[in-house]
Amino acid sequence: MHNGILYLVTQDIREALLPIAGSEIIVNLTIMALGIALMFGLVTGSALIFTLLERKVCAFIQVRIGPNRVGPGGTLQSLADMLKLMSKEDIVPQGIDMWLWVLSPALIFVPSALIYAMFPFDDGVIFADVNIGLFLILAITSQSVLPFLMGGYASNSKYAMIGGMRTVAQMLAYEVPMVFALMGVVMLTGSLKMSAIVEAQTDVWFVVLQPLAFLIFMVAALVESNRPPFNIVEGESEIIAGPFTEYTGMRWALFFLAEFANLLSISIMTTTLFLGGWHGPEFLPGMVWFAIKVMIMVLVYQWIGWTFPRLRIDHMLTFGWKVLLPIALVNVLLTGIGIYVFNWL
Amino acid sequence: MNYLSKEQLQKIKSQFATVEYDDSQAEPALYVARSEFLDLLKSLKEKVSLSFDRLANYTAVDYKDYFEIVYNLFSRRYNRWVTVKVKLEDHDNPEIESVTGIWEGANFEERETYDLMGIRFLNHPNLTRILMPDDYDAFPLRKDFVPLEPKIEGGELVWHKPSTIS
Amino acid sequence: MAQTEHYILNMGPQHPSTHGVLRVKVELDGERIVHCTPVMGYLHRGIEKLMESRTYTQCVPFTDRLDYVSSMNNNWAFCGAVEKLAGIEVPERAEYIRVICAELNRIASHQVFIGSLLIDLGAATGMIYAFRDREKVLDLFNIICGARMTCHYIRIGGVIKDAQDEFLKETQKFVDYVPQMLQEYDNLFTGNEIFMERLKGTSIITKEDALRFNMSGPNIRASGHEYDIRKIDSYGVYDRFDFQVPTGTKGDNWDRYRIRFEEIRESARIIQQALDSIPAGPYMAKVPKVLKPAKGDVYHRVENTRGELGFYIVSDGTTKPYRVHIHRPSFINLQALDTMCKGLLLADAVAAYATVDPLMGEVDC
Amino acid sequence: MWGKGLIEGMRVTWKHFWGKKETVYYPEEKLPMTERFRGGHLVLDEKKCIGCKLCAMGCPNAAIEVTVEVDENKKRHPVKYVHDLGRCLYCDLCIEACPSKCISWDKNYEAASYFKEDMKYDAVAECRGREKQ
Repeated sequence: MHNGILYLVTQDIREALLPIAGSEIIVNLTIMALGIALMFGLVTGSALIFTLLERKVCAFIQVRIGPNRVGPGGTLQSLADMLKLMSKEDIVPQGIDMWLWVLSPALIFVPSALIYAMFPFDDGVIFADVNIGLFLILAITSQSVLPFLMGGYASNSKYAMIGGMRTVAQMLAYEVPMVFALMGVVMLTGSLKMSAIVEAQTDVWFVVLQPLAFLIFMVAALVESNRPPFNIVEGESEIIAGPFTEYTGMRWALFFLAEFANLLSISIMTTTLFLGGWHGPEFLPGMVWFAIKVMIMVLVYQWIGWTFPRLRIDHMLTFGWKVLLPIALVNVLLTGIGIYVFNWL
Repeated sequence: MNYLSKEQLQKIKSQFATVEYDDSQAEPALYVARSEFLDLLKSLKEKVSLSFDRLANYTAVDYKDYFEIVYNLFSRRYNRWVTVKVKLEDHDNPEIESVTGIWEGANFEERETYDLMGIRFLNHPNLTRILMPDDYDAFPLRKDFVPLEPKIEGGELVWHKPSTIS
Repeated sequence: MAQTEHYILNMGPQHPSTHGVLRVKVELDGERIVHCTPVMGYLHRGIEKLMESRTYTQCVPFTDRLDYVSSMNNNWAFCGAVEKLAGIEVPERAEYIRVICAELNRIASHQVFIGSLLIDLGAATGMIYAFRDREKVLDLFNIICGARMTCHYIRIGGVIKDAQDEFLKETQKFVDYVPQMLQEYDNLFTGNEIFMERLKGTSIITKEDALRFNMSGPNIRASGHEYDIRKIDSYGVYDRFDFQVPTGTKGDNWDRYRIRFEEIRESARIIQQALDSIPAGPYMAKVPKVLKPAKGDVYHRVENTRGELGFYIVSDGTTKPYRVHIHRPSFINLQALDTMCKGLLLADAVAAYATVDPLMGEVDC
Repeated sequence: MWGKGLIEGMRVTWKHFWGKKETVYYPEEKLPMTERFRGGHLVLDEKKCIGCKLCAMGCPNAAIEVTVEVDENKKRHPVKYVHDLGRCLYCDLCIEACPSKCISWDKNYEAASYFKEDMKYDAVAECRGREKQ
């Protein structure tokens, strides 16, 4: 029986709704709709919070104060930014491929939002606890390369084109080591189901058992979400903003939103796969532990991002194929031997 | 900061027929005719006893009825200076051979001189305007320069010669 | 075999990384650069022409606007040329103050270099640190002359106002801070492996090439040619100070970065010596209110932060210069850009622009 | 070892994250300007001014325009003293040229304005306004 707080609350709602609605299907649908609304609220809300957080963290690292005008201590800054972006003129450049250009910012949000369905936020709180959860997450995240390429291709801009091409190269180079790194986790768990992976970390977190995989995953995750120091796709000093160069206002905001949704999702994935998900000492509910860990991971990713210079594309690809992939393969081998030895003992 | 000694100046003068300098000055500039100046510069650079390997400064001056091209040469080995000047008498159509064959680094400076002073350099690898717009039709550093008036005609910027000269 | 067309990319004049309004036409084959041509003139103000219609005193503030991050050195170059032309002897104390100010400005300018190199490599934090420390130098300038960037402090015949004790004390404090500051830079990025890999061995310019293109300043020293006008053709009182001229070996981006780094250290040493031995006395020579140099021409050069900055002035005996030509180091150094960038990746080209360190105010003049 | 520099860099940023901030809350908290600071409007002392126009002549960019009136005692007074901030180089040459030391800077560095016309002001009028207060 699950005992996550959110799960219990959901069960209460379900019981309260059942006599009113009458049919279980309607109740389930209602709860599903509520959950989806909550999910979108979380993703967009987190983007707002993370914008502020990012700017504050970067300011603090750079011995600045950061946004401090809108709201107390600048807390409403991202809201003001959003309003500004929404009220901006929608500029459509000449000579673009209209369909692709318009679709790209809409589509970029789809994979970012979709994978939230597979994340276990608490014991029993997961939208789709499918038995190939991890596989599905990886499959969906790798789709995010398409909107980037579309935007880059359709923009009729040289910078955007180079940016789009770079996306493909880096996505190819880092998807593979990432999958192999996660293979170790899967081998230890024996399942691709996300909830099962968290369950398996009840006693010891995988970061202890799989330190190599953890590091590889962190690097690959940074690349996947275009965070600095791996933000070569939008490396602003070289190719302005890569695929987003020609986008303004709300369209650009969607890219922006997706970027922060990705930051959240990689933090959630790190937490779920390596840091024990919702597990933690008893005095706080699992949900809170989960949130704390995710927040720490977000800060760590931002800290890394604001410290290092950007990598060059060939170094990055070399690093992915020639360093990370072999290490990931060795990790798989070591894990296999470890499991065998453990079983034999 | 040393200048080339008088003896050596004398020696140069004896080798090149058109070289002249004012002996009364402490640091006299070598005036040379256009026909000989490339040979002079080449020998200044390549002779071991002189070895003026660096074209420290290069420019042109408009003296209203003639142009003067100025080469300030510096020798890193002997820490010595010499100034070579060439007069271009033809004010309407000034032309001179490019020194990019001797010092490749003079490329941009010659382009600049062409751009602002309107002196054409023969055998220059890429003699185009460098600071002013490509379709600009005047030479700003000349003393008789009158600024052109920019106008937008049919979405394009066109430079017009001022109709009345005030 | 099918021939693919090269991709022509216009970087600039509005681009987040090019310094000021430099426009570089880059021909790309994939991400590799085949050819790149600098296009300039977007900041051309005609300072040479403007100077022809101003008196010698009035020309000095225009030199501030040439290389606006090292205005002290520019002032010095112009004033030195005029002093040579008019035969003005500069008092001792003024020479020392000039050295202190020029070297402080060299530190500030190199910090701009470090900052812009880092932002071009995508490390915004490092840039902020470099600019934070540059601010300390600018504050010193604010004390001594009342302006932060366009100082207009070194004048014909000396310096305009005496250096106060407050300034000398604050400068001492800054000089003491320099080693700590450089240590922090070292910790944050010099030792950083990503930074090293991006700079080492890229956009090499050999000694022969550097000489061929008539380069000067840190760029030629990075290629291993010891060419520092303060040393070989000393002006002011530089010959009284003990300092080294750091040189590189390979002439790659890394060398150009390290050279500047070491020069900050050497500048701090010079300032320390100047502070220790600064004499009392007048700070301004007797200069007539309306300066009328005799007929003639003069070429005077100083070691600007970017290289050899020279002023060629022709006087026709009136109060205004007949012709001024400015030999600008950044302008000459840009000639090497094509050779440097050939065969590199786009990201390296950005680093190459940063390490050549052109300043468009000076290039376009 | 590869990666040592990376960790060292992380340490530096970590230290600064918690350290003192260098910037200030600008409009509320202003940095003091130094004694020699050049900037802002010109403060003209109308009584001291002898109307010699040396400041206007010394200006390299013709930013100052002085209109002078001669009164019955044959004394020269400025009637209008228009200073164009848009042309000003803040080079201090006008103040150095002044024989009666009647101009100085007001050291107000918030000189930005919405309209181009606001860049021009009359120092004599400002001087009279100050006296009224």
